Amino acid sequence: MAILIDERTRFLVQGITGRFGRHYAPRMRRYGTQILAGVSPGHGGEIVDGIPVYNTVADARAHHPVDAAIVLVPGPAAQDALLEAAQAGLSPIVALMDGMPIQDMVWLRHRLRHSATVLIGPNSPGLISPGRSVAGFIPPQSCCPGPVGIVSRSGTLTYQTAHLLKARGIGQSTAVGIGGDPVVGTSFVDLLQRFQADPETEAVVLIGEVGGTMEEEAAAFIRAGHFTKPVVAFVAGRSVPVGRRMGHAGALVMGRRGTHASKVAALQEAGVAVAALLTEIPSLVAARLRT
Amino acid sequence: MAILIDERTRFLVQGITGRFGRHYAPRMRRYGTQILAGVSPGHGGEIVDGIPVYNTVADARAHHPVDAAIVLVPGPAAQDALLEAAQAGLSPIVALMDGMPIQDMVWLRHRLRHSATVLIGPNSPGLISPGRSVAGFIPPQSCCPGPVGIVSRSGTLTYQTAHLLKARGIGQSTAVGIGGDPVVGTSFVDLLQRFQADPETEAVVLIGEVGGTMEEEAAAFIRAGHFTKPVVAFVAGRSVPVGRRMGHAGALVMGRRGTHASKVAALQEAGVAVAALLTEIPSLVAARLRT
Amino acid sequence: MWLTEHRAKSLCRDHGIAVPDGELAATPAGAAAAARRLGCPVVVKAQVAISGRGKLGGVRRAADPEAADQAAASLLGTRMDGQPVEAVRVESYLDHGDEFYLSIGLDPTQATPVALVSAQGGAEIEDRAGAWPDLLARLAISPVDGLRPYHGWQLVTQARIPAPVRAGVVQVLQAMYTLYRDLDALLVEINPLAVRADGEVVALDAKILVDDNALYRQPTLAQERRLSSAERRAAQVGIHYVPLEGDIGIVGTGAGMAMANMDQVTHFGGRPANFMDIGPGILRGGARVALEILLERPDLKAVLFSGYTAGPLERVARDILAALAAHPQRALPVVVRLQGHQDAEARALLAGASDPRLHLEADFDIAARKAVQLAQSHTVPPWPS
Amino acid sequence: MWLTEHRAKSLCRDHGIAVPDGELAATPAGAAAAARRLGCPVVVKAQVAISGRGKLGGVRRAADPEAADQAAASLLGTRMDGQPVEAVRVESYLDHGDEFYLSIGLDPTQATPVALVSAQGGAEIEDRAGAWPDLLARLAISPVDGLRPYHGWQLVTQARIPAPVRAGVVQVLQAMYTLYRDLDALLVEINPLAVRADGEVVALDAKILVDDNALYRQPTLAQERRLSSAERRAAQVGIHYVPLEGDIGIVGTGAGMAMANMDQVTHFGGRPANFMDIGPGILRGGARVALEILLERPDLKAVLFSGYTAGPLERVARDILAALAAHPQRALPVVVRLQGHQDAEARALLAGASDPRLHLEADFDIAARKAVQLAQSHTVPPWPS
Repeated sequence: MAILIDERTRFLVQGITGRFGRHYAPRMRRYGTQILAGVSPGHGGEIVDGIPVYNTVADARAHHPVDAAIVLVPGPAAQDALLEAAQAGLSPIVALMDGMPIQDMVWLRHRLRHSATVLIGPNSPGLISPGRSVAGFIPPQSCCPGPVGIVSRSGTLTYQTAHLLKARGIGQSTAVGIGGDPVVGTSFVDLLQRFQADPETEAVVLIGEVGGTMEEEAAAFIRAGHFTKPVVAFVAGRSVPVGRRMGHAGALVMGRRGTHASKVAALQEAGVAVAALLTEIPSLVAARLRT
Repeated sequence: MAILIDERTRFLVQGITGRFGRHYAPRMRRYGTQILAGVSPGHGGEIVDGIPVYNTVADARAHHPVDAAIVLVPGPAAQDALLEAAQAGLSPIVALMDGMPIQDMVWLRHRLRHSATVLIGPNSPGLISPGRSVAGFIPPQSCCPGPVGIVSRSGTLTYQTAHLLKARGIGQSTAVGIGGDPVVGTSFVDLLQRFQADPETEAVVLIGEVGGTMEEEAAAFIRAGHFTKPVVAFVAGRSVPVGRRMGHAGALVMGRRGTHASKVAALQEAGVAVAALLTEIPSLVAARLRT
Repeated sequence: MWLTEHRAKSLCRDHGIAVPDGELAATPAGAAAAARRLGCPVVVKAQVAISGRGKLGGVRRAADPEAADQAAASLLGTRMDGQPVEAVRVESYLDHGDEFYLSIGLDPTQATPVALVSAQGGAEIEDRAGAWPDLLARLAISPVDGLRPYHGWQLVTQARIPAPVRAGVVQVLQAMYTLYRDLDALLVEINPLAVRADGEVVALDAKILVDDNALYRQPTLAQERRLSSAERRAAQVGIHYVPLEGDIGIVGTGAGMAMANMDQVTHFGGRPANFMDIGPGILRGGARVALEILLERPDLKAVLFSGYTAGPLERVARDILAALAAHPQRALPVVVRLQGHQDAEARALLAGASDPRLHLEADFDIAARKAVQLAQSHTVPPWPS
Repeated sequence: MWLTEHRAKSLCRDHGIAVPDGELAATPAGAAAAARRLGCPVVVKAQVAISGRGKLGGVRRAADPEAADQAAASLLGTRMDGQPVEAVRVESYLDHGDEFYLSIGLDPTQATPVALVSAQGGAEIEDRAGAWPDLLARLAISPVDGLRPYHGWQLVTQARIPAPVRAGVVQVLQAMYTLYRDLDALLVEINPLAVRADGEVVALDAKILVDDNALYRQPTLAQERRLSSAERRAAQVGIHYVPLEGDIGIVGTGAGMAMANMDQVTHFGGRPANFMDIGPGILRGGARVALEILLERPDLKAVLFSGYTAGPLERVARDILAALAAHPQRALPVVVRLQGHQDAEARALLAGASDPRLHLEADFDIAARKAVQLAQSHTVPPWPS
């Protein structure tokens, strides 16, 4: 089954005439991703790699039965593009670019909080359901179909992990890079819920990072019994000096959460196997898969 | 039954320490309206006519089981006060003061569009369920209990009409002044729906004004069969020179609606008896009441 | 509050919308000097907030400064549709091709801002849009989201604005929405937005209506507001006065009551001289100021002061007596009907004053009819000028 | 980007929050002159964006201009917590009573701004709030609604701010939210907000953190940003460089990969000299600038360039060769591991260059271990200064 996207998902690409759009759109299509249309204001009528370009999402939707969006517009224009896609009812919306102002994203999350839209990112490498569809920067050759779901806050580590698993002969159901920004549209917990419901997924690899509390929330979710499949985790940034802390608000808001140690401890208390090095992940996964 | 408010409705009054609050709060209480608390930021701890005053709605609610709000703060502070009441879950919220910037109200209507809050006004005289409860400026002695609902865009004409009916021996179930501003929280149609469902109401008097399209919408609602009780209407402003029209947007947005003639014609086509003078209303109503 | 075209255009330019260069002139010589500075041909435009100004002759083309002088002379000091022409805008005449219609306004039915765009602008937009509704692209704007660039692109695509100028029109729409929001406007209209040979889009006319309720947070605009001294006195005590051309003065408690009074006076054959809403009578001195403004109008033959309120009618009655006492020479009949809170006390106070100008009535209709009768039988005495 | 206290306070004052009078001084003499102008006693405060500045001696009281001169002399030119002290703020010392804590910050867990208020402010707020959570009033703010006056009143009521100063604190909270929103801030913190004898509330310290992603729309602040030339070069090509104190340079494709590289180097006994994220390798010249910045650092003993990307690795390889070619004298070993799109072509290009400094590896772990080994066996040759 995979989660979120498969070979039937029909995408449009916002920002298709930019450098990233022109580089990635053809590569995704070649893998099999259904990209029916592109959107770039002022470029309506152009063609990119055989894909027709429109000025607005509304115009593209009037001509093509698209379900989902891949968003490759730069950070300053990201809120507009994501709102446009959400208002057109597209889902999932995969926001790949970095540089989106954090308040723009906070506003957008609030704005869409009662909406059914699934927003991945921003600053995400995208996601892949191997053998079916890729939306974003993940190199498809790093992956192969199989029973392991990947959720990751890091872009490159998403496919580095897939690559390590593939080298060990372990394929993936879906690999999702949720995005490296402090506020993103979809959390680890959101994706664990989907992987729990996906019969094809037998285990999940979770790649966290220092900062924020998303790993602690995932640990609490697992500990509460809402996710029952094996989880292997890695938390990047053990050697990263704690960001220069100034002011008291951070500590008052976050309490003792957010550090490498707090995340590893919370995950371990939830029964998650935490790898010290990324390269340890495949054997930890292999030991936990049904054979 | 009456609609919206009755003897069990428990109010707080926002702006109770202002001139309007001090004048009207005691009068409403004397009529029997349950006013449990007042709110005026910076006046927490004071007492107005035996009513304890708090700094915030949240604080008042923490001490008293209030359901509904009467809002007597001036226009510039109205959006804050109405949002505060709505976020506290109060309903109905009766906004009495004029001078609220129209964009503030447009924003608020949009903000509350998925909320169950009933917002009457702004620039409303309030409403009365005679013999039970009054919220606002309507002089209770103008009314008496009975089978006729009143909905009015004009404040004074609400009670002038009630007074004329009372002189004829016809009482009211509930009389509601929806407010004289171009954008208000509750429309004629909203109230017709409530009067339709109210077994005590046998007929409705609708007092319109030139401008806007609310009378035309009410006419369409009645014509479509959604309101089946007798309606008598009066549209004020026949002699008012059409406001200086400038620009084309008004005509492009409104089409041919909004004039005295268009409103009277629409209502008459819906089977509504339209009075040429306010004083004709009682006999038109009397002729249509079940005897 | 309507802004003048000149003010609206300077705001447009501040927000990045191109407008023709132009200057305000209050004298023919000033218009000629402006034409010299701007370079001819110029257009001389009466600065009055009326509709159909062009058809009424309020816009004149001038080939040289002398023609500008003459055009200004023929406009300044006249009245157009009742409005005095106190200034003209002299602006460069621009050659252009297509004319578009753009507006951001309030749709009271949907309680939302609405953007309208047509590729066929100009004075006949209403008729054309009536005949061919497809010419008009229309989009409701969420006040929370605002008008985004993609909304602009939707509008220009739907309105079939020619592709080469779409990006420019989208920018104008965004600037218009910013004006609409930041000025607390009820309407921002550009008609026409003209396309020049180089593809630049220029606003040849601009109309902006600002919400009076929001003027407290638009101090610059509020200062520029032009009110008569009577309107200003009324506004200062929080009452609403609009002078009209009849001879029966009207005071009502609330806008609806004021309108109903006007309707009744008209119904019985009289002509209302104004709209006056004093609210529920809570405002100290409001009733007094209202009546004094009417007593000071030499053209009135009667006043109908008719209201119903839960406000303090005793104070209203005292206000009425104070106004009459302040104008002992003014032999103007004043019909008073007061109902509501303290109406017995108020009537007693008024009756006790024994002022022959006062006519107390209890019935809504009879009071109006009485005012009409008094006006018809009344000869206006000479008014000390 | 952290604003200096001086900048933060001038923004506070612009938004109506009272702050002590103060001046920036870059020399002891300047500090003394400022003290003379302000009137003594004054406080001399090191302008460094660190926590616990007071405990580290960065805040000195001076009874007269000479003491201010000495305090500035003892601070300027030193480093506090790694940060150079380049300026001091000299400000009037204010007698005061209560000290409150106020902040508007981002709660990343709830993805919402959050306001915090405590009647017990000061440097120990964290410990106190840990021990007595009731001391801290907390309210999530909707970014659509903003922080309204009633939110402020809820906070001051819950935090038991004394009644006489509540209205003043509510005003400060609203100004702080305006700053937070309009500056694209991630944190606006005032600690302490002090109460003077007359009831006025004054911000004695202010910290503001601005979102780097939003600096494009904060041009004034962006201009004031202080970056080293290397950080500036990196930012210009859109890559992210943070220098650290180790000796192994790190380049990663993406922030997570850069962090994982640092973790591995640490794991195998090395010390990362930096964080460097070049993204997926799409940005022209990004890899070249990244490597050149590291080649130009005289303190490095090895570089680990390790990445995985669907970007064009051929171009990345050419960038690596160009960087090495531009620094032919720099005998720094560079371990390269590249996986992903075009990795075979990239490896062939690099191998073909036969640069003895280049060490190609295919395995993630082995590459990191190799970099550590090379750094340990490496003697840094003299660097032409």
